[in-house]
Amino acid sequence: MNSALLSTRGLTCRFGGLTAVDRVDFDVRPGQVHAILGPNGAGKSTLINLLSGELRPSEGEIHYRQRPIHGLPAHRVARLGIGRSHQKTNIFPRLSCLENCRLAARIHLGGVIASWRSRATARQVDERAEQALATCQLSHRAATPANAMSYGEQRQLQIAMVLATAPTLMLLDEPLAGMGREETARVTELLGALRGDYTLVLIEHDMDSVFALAERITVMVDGRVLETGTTDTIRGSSKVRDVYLGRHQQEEA
Amino acid sequence: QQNREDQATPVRLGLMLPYSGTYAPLGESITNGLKLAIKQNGDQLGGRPVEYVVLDSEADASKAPQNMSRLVKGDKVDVVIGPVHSGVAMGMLKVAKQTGAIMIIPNAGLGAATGQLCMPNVFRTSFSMWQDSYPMGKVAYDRGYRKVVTITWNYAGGKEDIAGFEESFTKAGGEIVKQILVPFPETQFQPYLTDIASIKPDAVYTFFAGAGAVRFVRDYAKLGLKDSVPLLGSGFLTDGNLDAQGEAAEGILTTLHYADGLDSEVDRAFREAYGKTYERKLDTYAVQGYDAGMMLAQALDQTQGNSADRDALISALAGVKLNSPRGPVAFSKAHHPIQNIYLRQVKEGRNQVIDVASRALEDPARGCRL
Amino acid sequence: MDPVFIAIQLLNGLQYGLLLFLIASGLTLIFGIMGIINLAHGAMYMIGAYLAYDLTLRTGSFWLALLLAVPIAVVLGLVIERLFLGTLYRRDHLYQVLLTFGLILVLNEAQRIIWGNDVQSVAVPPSLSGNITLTDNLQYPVYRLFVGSVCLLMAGGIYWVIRHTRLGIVIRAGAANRDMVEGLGIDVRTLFTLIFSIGVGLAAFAGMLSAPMTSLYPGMGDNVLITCFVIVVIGGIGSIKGAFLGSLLIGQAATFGPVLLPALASVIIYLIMAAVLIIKPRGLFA
Amino acid sequence: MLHRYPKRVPIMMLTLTAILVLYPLWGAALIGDGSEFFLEKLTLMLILGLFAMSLDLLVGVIGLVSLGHALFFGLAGYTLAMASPSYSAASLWWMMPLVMLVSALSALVIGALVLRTRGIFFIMTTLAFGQMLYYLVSDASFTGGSDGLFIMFKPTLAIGDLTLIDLENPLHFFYFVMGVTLLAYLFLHWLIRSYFGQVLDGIHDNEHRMQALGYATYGYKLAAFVISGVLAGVAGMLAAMQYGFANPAQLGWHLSGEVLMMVILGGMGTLFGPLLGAFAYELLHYAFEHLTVYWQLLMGLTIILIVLVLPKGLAGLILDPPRFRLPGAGMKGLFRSGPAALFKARLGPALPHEHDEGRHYE
Amino acid sequence: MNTFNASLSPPQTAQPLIDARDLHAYYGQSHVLHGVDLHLMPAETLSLMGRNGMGKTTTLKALLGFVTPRQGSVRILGKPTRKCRPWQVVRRGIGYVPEGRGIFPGINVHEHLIMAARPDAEGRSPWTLERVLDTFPRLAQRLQHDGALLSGGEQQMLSIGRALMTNPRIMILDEATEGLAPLIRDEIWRILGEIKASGIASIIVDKNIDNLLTIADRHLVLVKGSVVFDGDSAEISRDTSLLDTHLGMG
Ligand SMILES: Nc1ncnc2c1ncn2[C@@H]1O[C@H](COP(=O)(O)OP(=O)(O)OP(=O)(O)O)[C@@H](O)[C@H]1O
Ligand SMILES: Nc1ncnc2c1ncn2[C@@H]1O[C@H](COP(=O)(O)OP(=O)(O)OP(=O)(O)O)[C@@H](O)[C@H]1O
Ligand SMILES: [Mg+2]
Ligand SMILES: [Mg+2]
Repeated sequence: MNSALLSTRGLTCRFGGLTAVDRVDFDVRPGQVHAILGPNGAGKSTLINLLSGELRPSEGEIHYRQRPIHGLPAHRVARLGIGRSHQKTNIFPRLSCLENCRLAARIHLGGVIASWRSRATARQVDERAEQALATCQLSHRAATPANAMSYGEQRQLQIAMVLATAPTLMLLDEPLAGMGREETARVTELLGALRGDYTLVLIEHDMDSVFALAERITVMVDGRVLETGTTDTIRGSSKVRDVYLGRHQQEEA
Repeated sequence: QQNREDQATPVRLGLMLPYSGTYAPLGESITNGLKLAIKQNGDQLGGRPVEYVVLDSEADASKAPQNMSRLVKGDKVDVVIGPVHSGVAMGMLKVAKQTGAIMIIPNAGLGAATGQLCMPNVFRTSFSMWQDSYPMGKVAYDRGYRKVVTITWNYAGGKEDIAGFEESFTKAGGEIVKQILVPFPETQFQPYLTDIASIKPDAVYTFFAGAGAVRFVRDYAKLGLKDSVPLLGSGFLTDGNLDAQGEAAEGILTTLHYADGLDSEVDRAFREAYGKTYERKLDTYAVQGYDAGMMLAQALDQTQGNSADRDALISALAGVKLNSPRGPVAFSKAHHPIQNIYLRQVKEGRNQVIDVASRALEDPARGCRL
Repeated sequence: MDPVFIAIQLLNGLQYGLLLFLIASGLTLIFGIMGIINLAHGAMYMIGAYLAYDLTLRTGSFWLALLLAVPIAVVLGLVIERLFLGTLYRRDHLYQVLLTFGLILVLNEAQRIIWGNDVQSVAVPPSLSGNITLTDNLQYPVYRLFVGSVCLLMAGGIYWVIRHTRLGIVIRAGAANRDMVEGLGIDVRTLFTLIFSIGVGLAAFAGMLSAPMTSLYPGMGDNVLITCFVIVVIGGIGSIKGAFLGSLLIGQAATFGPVLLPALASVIIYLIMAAVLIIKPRGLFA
Repeated sequence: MLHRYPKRVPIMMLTLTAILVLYPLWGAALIGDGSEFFLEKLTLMLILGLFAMSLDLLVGVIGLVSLGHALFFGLAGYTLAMASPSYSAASLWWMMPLVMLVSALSALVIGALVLRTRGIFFIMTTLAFGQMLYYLVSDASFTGGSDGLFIMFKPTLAIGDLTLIDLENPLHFFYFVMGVTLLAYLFLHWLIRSYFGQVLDGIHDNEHRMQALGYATYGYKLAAFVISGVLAGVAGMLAAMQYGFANPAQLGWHLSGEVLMMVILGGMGTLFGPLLGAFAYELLHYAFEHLTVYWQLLMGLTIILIVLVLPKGLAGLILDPPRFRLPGAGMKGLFRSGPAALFKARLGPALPHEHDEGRHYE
Repeated sequence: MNTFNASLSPPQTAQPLIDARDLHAYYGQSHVLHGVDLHLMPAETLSLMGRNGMGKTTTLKALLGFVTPRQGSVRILGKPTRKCRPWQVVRRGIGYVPEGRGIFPGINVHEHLIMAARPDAEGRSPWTLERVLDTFPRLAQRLQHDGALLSGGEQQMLSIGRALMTNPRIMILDEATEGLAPLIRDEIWRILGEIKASGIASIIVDKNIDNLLTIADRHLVLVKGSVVFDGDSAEISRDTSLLDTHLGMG
């Protein structure tokens, strides 16, 4: 528990009468890829929203590097080095791809003031943004306004933005959704390469990628944690098979 | 530049009046009256033809200085006639002060125009709030009213009017039991009237004009107050509004510098001529415009059409004596009309004169150092 | 103040609130539900009042005038939507604002050209011109009670249509995402034209009904407009219930405020709105 | 990207500046008798242009539509009127900072409250604050009530006894206003292209995402609100100086609405657009008023026409000059489906997939 | 099939439901579709494949009339769509599931479903509210929930359910199973199979190529707005290099 980069205790989130996240205890170890699985509406995205400060927990605690962060507003959480992507495309539609990434990079290199103060920092921001685009093979789109791109390309841009922030902890909510087969493979590989240097919390319904990437998996159902364990234990769990994976996936695996 | 202008070049009159919005009917009446006067003068002033430069003041005070400036500096008018609205007058006075342009106010009743802000080049052919309401205080007291509620819009004009009434009413020994100020231009009077009904005063004195006045008088009657609490008011309550007020206005007492049934020769002639020329019903505003025209006619006759020599024109204007439809009018040192204030009662849809409330009343022109 | 007068003031507030709702209901429809900011709403209200005035004079009957005027207003709404607004849905909402601002100018001027500058009034129809005596010196006009009940009926009707019919769902959906509604095979464009016209019809209808209670003058709609927006916003946008309760709230505030807190009379509704929005940034019933 | 314009924009701006600077050369010749007044009018247009630009920072750049911006404009006028000594001229050296300080403080306080809301709610809260101040000023007696206040002496701009610019002289005042407006333009131009401006663009597009990235958007918005308020204040001070008059109407919603119209008409978010918008609006107003007392009709029709034909306001006319490549069916379409076809024909089909409806008013 | 045949045989059997030829579409200046030909036969399932940004969505939008092709023609049920607005096209019997799901905020699940409800051309309604809710029990639990606040997967179910409520003759699904958990995903493929069996034709875009290969009769591969392949599953499986280069399947 002490080794955890991020941990939650009794985390609960209610919307009116609906308990979307119900007393969740959850630990993320540094440098690992931790996947969260669960049927639709299980509360995965809500959990991530709680971790990133976009929602306030109804109850429970979140600790990041042993310090409580529950109740902090989203921008403060982000400044602590917790970056995220959203399940629904969430970009700056009128801005070009490069500017999308620059905004992401700048805030993590000291914000506007730092760029104003030092030319070197400003240059670093540009470099980081360009690099992020290049990594996601969007360089040729640098000047295209985000809303003039196809859906899949926008999804890729989202990933590029997270990369540009280079956070210690990345919370990725279905990063592969909407991407084509090839793009999926590429981004999976990319995320794999980040393992070790970064800590990833990953929600994804693409099982091939999850099993390829994740070291630990937490399965949620109806807001509760059903099971947490290594990839292999989860794969073998019959409970998980019943509520989530289904027979077909199991056989393939 | 003092050289006499060619007799053929027209005298340029700038009309800065509201031609849109709530105050538009006033602007129209004043314009009608003015044009009638000049028409009767043979379409000339001091031997020169007349050219009108018409500008919609929009009753917008924030645009007043620039509009005035446009007339004076852009269109180079000889005299500006306007405005209707007191706030606009303030803006115009500022420019009048800077440029020395001659300005005749055919309506706006703010005291300051011929009070602390008075200046040689500014005249008024209408009234001041004080002048029209002051005589009513005594009338009310004489009629036996002791406790009176006043109600008006919360703006300078309304407050000045009420102050005039209060001054003479309390001096006579009456008491203002409540002063109600309605946010301008709110016309939802029901709550206030209910309040008045609960106070049960001897009478209500009010200043409202235009659409607000119509609504007030109608609501006053509809809620049944008319039969139990007499309504007194400044003449603008009913002037020009009687058609719209209908039955509800019958019996209301008001004071104003003009009335129906004055029945002087001048008045009869004026009414006839006006009725022939315009479809609009005649009202006090038209008289004010008419007198502005008459005033110009007299003064320019005296200067033989010279409008370039401002000082001469100003002293000519100051010396004007009008035999106006409203009775004799002369101008005080502050360039404000000295005139009769009539007590009127609404009878059969007319503001019938029943008495002269105050004869040849002069505005005290407080603060004026002319 | 004694209890009788408090009760009367409550009634005044209620009746004013209901009238406000009637005026605001068209705005809620057009603005709250269709998402179009129609600054010309007040001008439509004015046109309605003048139509009632004109047609009452011509036909001699207020009721006949109402019957004729409503369709005229609806057709006017139809023409405006088709010619102008219909082309703006995809653009920034502010262009609707600018366009309807232009419309205000045009409609105001049209009113002056057609009906002139004078203050006018409409007589209360004889069948409803009676009074109810409340105290020794105060009466209540029957017509106002009538208008109050019409407003209540309208409120109920509109609420039902928006909340409980498919039409209502489709309008709300169309405001959120027109293309998707088309993608379901629904003719949003015609629907929007229709609803807009009904909204205009409602504004004009409110003008007609209130004509016998107020005075008619150029630009009379401009003052009403802001109060209506205040109501719609206080209640929470898109909520008929909110607009209704907002109207009642403002009705009471405008009645008691000036009597109890005369110093704040002019700002009371703004004060309430600012307070509501600062505490609940999306309105009371969002 | 968003605020990078083709060369013709700066060229046009420079040309216009040059034309204005050279007014003494052509004014009298072209306008004739009224040239003195026209100079005043131009001065006023510049002031309104400055005012419109300040609003554009909110409306066009961040997407915060304010219907209470005249509050700062009028407040500055009152500050000037009430802080000016009665019998001598104030010095601009302290008057200007004072006005800016008052504007900044009021913008800070009001901004802190109104920025809690968004979209239409923001429009209405700004309106509410504007109206509250309006009534406060027009009900109170120390402000001169609804009649307003006079400013007896224009402030002076002098070092010791040496008058730098004689503000009483209309031409000097004109140059002074022009200088201020130009400085404000350059400042805003720099600002919106700076890193700070990029953050504002981001907030306009997707504030939620900005927060998730770590930006404290409220602070940025507040900063922009204050800057905008201060510039509006400067404009208001200049306007009050010009005629020496402060009136409640200068902070009412009518003026707020009018300046908003100038911004939209000119083209939101382009700075030079609103500047042009102010000029166009005032010129149209001036011209129509000259023509007829039914000027509102012409004005209204012109506005409607501009909205229908110029999808991005006047700025769009310069950024994306019309090519009038009417496709074959274009003319027929024009008659079939009304004015819509007019610009559809020019721009090609509207972009699909732009479900940004409701974004401003969610 | 050739046109000669089509004109001779009775419309129901041999006339394509959708017949698009030589579509050229633009966004402003940028040329996105370069002459796409596409036809869909009755009861046929067609998959549209290609990497991101190749023009799949644009093709679908061109069929529906959301994008007006500058060149080329679209016929649906034999009638041209040239002057039609999207709703008129859709009314011919198309159920549309757009990418990004197109859920309306402020409208609850129940309202989403009933607002779309419509019988088919023959006046039958095989898809009722009950049947949709049976198919997606999750939606039944969330009936009064605001659509915008649903989880991503729930929204996808709602989008599909809503399209089914129109009792379509043709289903067009863009990113059919995006965001769905594996169990539900399998369920969707099963339903699509069922739909196919009941004679409803469909065009499907999805990233799960294996499933597409199983379910679809024919496949279209788009590259930069042009069709580079049009054939059945057997053909596409034979041509592994095609999959490799254009779809990134190793
Ligand atoms: N803001 C909200 N208000 C009300 N209910 C919400 C809100 N956000 C989510 N919910 C509900 O909470 C439940 C959990 O949603 P969540 O988005 O966390 O699911 P999820 O596990 O991410 O599912 P998916 O895999 O489909 O994305 C869902 O039933 C959803 O309808
Ligand atoms: N609104 C738009 N404006 C301008 N260009 C656009 C727009 N939408 C899409 N494009 C461009 O058109 C091309 C085709 O886009 P389309 O959405 O059809 O791709 P797609 O095959 O559906 O991709 P994806 O798998 O990512 O959804 C892309 O290159 C994209 O950049
Ligand atoms: Mg989710
Ligand atoms: Mg796509």
